[in-house]
Amino acid sequence: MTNKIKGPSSIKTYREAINDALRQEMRRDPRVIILGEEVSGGAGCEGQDDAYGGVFGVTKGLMPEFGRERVIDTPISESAIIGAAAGAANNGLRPVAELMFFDFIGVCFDQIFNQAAKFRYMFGGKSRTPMVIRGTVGAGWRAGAQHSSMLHPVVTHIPGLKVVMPSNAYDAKGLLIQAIRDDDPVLFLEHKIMYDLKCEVPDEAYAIPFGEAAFPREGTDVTIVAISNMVHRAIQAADELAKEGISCDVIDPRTVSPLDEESILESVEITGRLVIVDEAHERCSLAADISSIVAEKGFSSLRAPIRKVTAPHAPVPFSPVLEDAYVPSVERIIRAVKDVLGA
Amino acid sequence: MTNKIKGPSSIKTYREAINDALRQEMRRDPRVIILGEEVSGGAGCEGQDDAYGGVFGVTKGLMPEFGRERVIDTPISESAIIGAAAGAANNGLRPVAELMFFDFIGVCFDQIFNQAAKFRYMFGGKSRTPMVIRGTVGAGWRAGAQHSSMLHPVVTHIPGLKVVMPSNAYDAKGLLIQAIRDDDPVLFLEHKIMYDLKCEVPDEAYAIPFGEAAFPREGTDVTIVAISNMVHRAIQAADELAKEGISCDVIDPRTVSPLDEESILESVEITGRLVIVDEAHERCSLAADISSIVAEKGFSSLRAPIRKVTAPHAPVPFSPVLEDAYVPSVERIIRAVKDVLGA
Amino acid sequence: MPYDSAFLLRAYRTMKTIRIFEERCIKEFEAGNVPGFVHASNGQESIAVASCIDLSDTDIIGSTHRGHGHSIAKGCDVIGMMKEIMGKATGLCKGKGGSMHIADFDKGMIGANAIVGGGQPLCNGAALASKTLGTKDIAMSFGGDGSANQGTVLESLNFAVVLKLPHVFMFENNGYGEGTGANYALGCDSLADRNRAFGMPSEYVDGTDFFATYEVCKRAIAHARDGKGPFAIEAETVRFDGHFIGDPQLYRGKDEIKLAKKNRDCIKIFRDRVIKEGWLKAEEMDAIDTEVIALIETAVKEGLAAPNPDPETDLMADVYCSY
Amino acid sequence: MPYDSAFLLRAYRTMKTIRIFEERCIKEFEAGNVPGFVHASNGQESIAVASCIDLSDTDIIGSTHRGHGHSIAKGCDVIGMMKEIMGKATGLCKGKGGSMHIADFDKGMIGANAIVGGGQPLCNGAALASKTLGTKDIAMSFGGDGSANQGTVLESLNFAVVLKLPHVFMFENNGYGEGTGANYALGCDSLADRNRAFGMPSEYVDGTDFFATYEVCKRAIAHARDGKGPFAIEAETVRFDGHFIGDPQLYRGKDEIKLAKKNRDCIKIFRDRVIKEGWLKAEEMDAIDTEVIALIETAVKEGLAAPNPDPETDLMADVYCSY
Ligand SMILES: Cc1ncc(C[n+]2csc(CCOP(=O)(O)OP(=O)(O)O)c2C)c(N)n1
Ligand SMILES: Cc1ncc(C[n+]2csc(CCOP(=O)(O)OP(=O)(O)O)c2C)c(N)n1
Ligand SMILES: [Mg+2]
Ligand SMILES: [Mg+2]
Repeated sequence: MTNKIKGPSSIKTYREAINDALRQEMRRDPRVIILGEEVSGGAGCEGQDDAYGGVFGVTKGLMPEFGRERVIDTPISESAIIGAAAGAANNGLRPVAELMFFDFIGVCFDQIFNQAAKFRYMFGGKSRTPMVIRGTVGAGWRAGAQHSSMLHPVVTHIPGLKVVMPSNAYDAKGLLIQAIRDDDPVLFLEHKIMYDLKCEVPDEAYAIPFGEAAFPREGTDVTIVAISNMVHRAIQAADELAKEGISCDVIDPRTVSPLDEESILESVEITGRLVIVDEAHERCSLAADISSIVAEKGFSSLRAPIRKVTAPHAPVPFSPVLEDAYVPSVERIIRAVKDVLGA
Repeated sequence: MTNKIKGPSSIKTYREAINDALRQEMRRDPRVIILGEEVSGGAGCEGQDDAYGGVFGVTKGLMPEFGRERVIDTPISESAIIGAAAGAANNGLRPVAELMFFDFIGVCFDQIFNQAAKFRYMFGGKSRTPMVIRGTVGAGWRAGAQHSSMLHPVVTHIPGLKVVMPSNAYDAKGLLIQAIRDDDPVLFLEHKIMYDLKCEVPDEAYAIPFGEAAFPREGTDVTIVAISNMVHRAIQAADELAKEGISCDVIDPRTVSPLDEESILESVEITGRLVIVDEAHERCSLAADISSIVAEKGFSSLRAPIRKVTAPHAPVPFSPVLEDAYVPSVERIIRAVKDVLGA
Repeated sequence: MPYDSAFLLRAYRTMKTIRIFEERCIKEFEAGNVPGFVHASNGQESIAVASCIDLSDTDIIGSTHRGHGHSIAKGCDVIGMMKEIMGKATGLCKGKGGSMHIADFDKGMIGANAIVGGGQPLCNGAALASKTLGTKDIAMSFGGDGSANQGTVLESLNFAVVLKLPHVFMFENNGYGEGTGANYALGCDSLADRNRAFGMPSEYVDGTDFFATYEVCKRAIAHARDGKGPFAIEAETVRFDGHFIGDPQLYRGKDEIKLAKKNRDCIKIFRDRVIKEGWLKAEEMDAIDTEVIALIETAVKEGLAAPNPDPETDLMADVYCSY
Repeated sequence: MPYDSAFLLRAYRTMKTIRIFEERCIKEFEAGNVPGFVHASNGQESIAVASCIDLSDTDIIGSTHRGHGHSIAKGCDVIGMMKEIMGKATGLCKGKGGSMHIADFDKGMIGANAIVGGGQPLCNGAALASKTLGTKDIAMSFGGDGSANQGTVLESLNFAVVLKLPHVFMFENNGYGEGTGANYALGCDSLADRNRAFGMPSEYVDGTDFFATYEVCKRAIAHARDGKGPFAIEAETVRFDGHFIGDPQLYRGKDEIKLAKKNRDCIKIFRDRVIKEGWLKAEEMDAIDTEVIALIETAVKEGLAAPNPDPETDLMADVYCSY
């Protein structure tokens, strides 16, 4: 995954890249604020301020620089948090709200899908809601059924929302900057298993446009579309398969709404074969969505069934052995690729 | 759509059939209760009791028969309503909760997807949550963006939930009785445009098993899968097309989770062509889901691209001319069928 | 004279505009010219006007499903509103919103809301923007007695206190949430007391008394504008019509509406008071009545004549700012 | 002697079991034997025990992410719990739930809950079942100071009053929601007062005092069981450890924990009191300590030895009752 980097850069973790994006945008634009639970930490306590900087440490150091006025710790009231972000976005701010775990959309979904997402349309194009909701997704932390979901299919279904799922630090920084500058509500979903993942990241601010896929591996036999953390498993699978002479075209859409349909269709035109890897449950999933787009618009290129490699139709189990079996594995991807090749 | 009816029956509306199912199950089983806003109406008022019987009149007459203890009007507190239903279901009742408009899942989604849906799995199979959530879905009432959504893809995505979408009075009664008797949480979605639709309905109680499609039209050229109110448009399209000599196999899955995959795959095996009609938005939709199942498991039968006829990726507009253009029309279905036939 | 006559005439004109607008909506709905669900606010005009009359265009209000009155009181164009309610392309929201989704950002009206309890969290946001940007604007949210039981509203009260937001929570207690009595649905004895327990000043007022309501609002707005945080008001009022137009209202007591219209009509009470006090003359108000009726007549005429949106161009427009 | 010694010994044993269980969880977590997030409740044992000691197996409790103490107090098998927390196939929930999702329906424990504010609506439901079926069982929900600001909890308070549900809302105020002070996040001066404003009896109690807490719970449970509706309790307490195991707790004051352990240790306070009053002898309690330590040792040993679930058969089991 090589990004053409000009100018000074450094090796950064996914966590640091997100922090970097927030800091640079907050410096550039006084309208950018952050709010959520523990985004700083220590409010009303005797000990240290900025005690957490987000429970994953992503927003660490921002409160000391920008103050409690712009890095706002809140009560445990997610509807109020998202509502405050949306209302503030309608009125001149560019808030970045944090849902510590994206699983918590259950207690604030109305403010996301019925309010923020619909304002512009309902109000005849007269409003702008430039807000970002950052949330952590995904399994692997042994956090159990209520803290490990993906849920991107749920929000991707909703018109008016944009959904961004970076798979590496470089994309995370560029896409978050774009998300903050974007005038629509953006869900920025961080897979918690990737926070310590590193890559080279430019020091300066840069925005990656939405709807443009990345191509971590190029190939001609099978197209593999994978998102978020699954990109790494897809790459691993592709590298394994390369040893057996199977050439995979790995596509990372990076944003799932909007989706870079074109790149996927172009790839399938060449390969004729498609495997989609998605950590979400299978029903009405992004995997299903991409499959259906290709089955509709790329049908004539298809030379084999489209395979979905997804999490099963079950909640995320706690027990490590079960959770490991739950998340799509490199082996399952390899098997799916071989299946569509009839190998 | 002829159902083999033995024994006494009568012509009933969709509304009456649902009322009938509720009444018969409440008579049969004292554990069945109803709760929600205005399910009776008139609580704390000087005027008539049972003033509404649900804002669509579906539960009318149940409070007078079963009393306020079993037909419970609530404050406007959907999380409390759904939570109360789930907690009661865990503890010996079989509640039927009403979400006046299913759009209101936004303020109670956690209790549905993180709580009720997951209990059994999280708790190692030790709990049962026999509850039904009835909610009205769909456009056509000029009710605007926040009262006209479908949202079945959102809940179909979630493991642990069952999702039922009857398209006619006969199915509504039989499926609701099954839903009440079922030990899992069931979402029973009533398309508000169908409440006055009539058909012959047996007087006695009967349960229609989940996961078994109905076949309102049989044919050999193209499979049309349609759900809820779209079934009627699909039938109309099929009847129009029949005049031109095009024979459509119309499948109404009736329940979308579980889904009768087999019937769909069998039909496509014969027709080789598939059109899916779904009033939900297109991204991560049920239409996409069904398409992906066929593109994976029925690929070898496919002789043409799979077409989805869905609502667009836009909120439901208020203006009647726009709303009418928003909902998939008979014309669009006909065009899609001809497209897949290359006609 | 504690109020100058320009103020009183403006208050009267605005209340009357709401009344005639709502009455006409009902008529046009019944005539089939207004699609969908419409929730009329006649009977409650005094609260909308008392709340908004001192607000500027940059102060923000967030409204409810029963939002025509708030919109008019905040200065929205009634012709644009009528067109919107009729679903026309030249309506305030291009016909895409309708009665339950009217907004006018130029007037600081950030939206009616068809979700009970949808608006209060958003008004916290508007207030947060004002606080962060230091504009001194305040936000005022409207909600009913029924909405007060929605978790989103309750947590917004606490949230506003914690962040010390310039937000006035106005609760219009008209005794009903649809066909359920406020007596039943509110478990507490007093909504004003319950709101106060969240840690903000909170007052009860007879919302049919324009002047009493105005005075409370003035205090509340000053409190918020001075950076002292949120303020809650419970204003008791009467809903003259059904929950929605067409509601048979079986749940209401015999003669309840008749008596309310006789004794608790906020516009009548206002008129009687200003005449009795000698603040305004009946003729001045009668003249306004004539003008208002003409204005609404024009609104309906223009509404009926206005073009429908065009599905080709409008159905997919404005889902996003950028694609 | 106002309490018989069997009762006192039971209370002591249960509190001590929780304490040792939690301390051991911390150790096993640090040793890598417990996966995931674990929230220990040591310091808060008195509340769990005072709340549950009079409840029967058919009374219901609903718990939180910090639920070990409640589970033990309600009678869940500690060996099954330890296995569950270790993710083992023979755990109370077959290893699928883990620390944040323990439930034991046979003991009337309907679930820890990893969603703050998830449990209170559910306990309303349990209470509704009791009321409808006429069983006289009550429900008791646990929640923290932080959870009190979640809309789902707030609306559940009103809902319980309106439906007159036999539900005791226990709020354990340990001063923190993660690393945020309750002083900050609760906008009100008194949570007990705020809860009372919803229309139910509500009391504040020093939760480190087992006896005071027990007496309030007794009144609250009797109130609920007698069909008089819900009751709220705010019990002030101390969280001895981090929000989760591994939390560096930078937000806590210097010496805060040391002082709390010295002066506000509910078990120490209990011991001192019962010895001072002459109700129990130190040796009796020491003997219990030994037994409890042995029990937890066994739990850990059995936990470590217990088999993992089998992905082949277990991953897809129990998503539904029927397919
Ligand atoms: C979340 C949600 N629940 C229920 C409804 C249906 N509904 C619309 S208005 C209303 C009653 C609101 O009562 P109140 O807040 O007192 O306002 P009023 O109608 O009296 O102005 C209800 C239940 C809704 N729109 N949104
Ligand atoms: C809806 C939701 N929001 C946030 C969280 C993250 N979270 C878990 S525990 C907790 C703090 C809870 O504080 P409190 O209710 O006081 O309980 P305590 O941890 O002190 O026992 C938070 C914010 C969550 N699990 N669920
Ligand atoms: Mg009301
Ligand atoms: Mg706490």
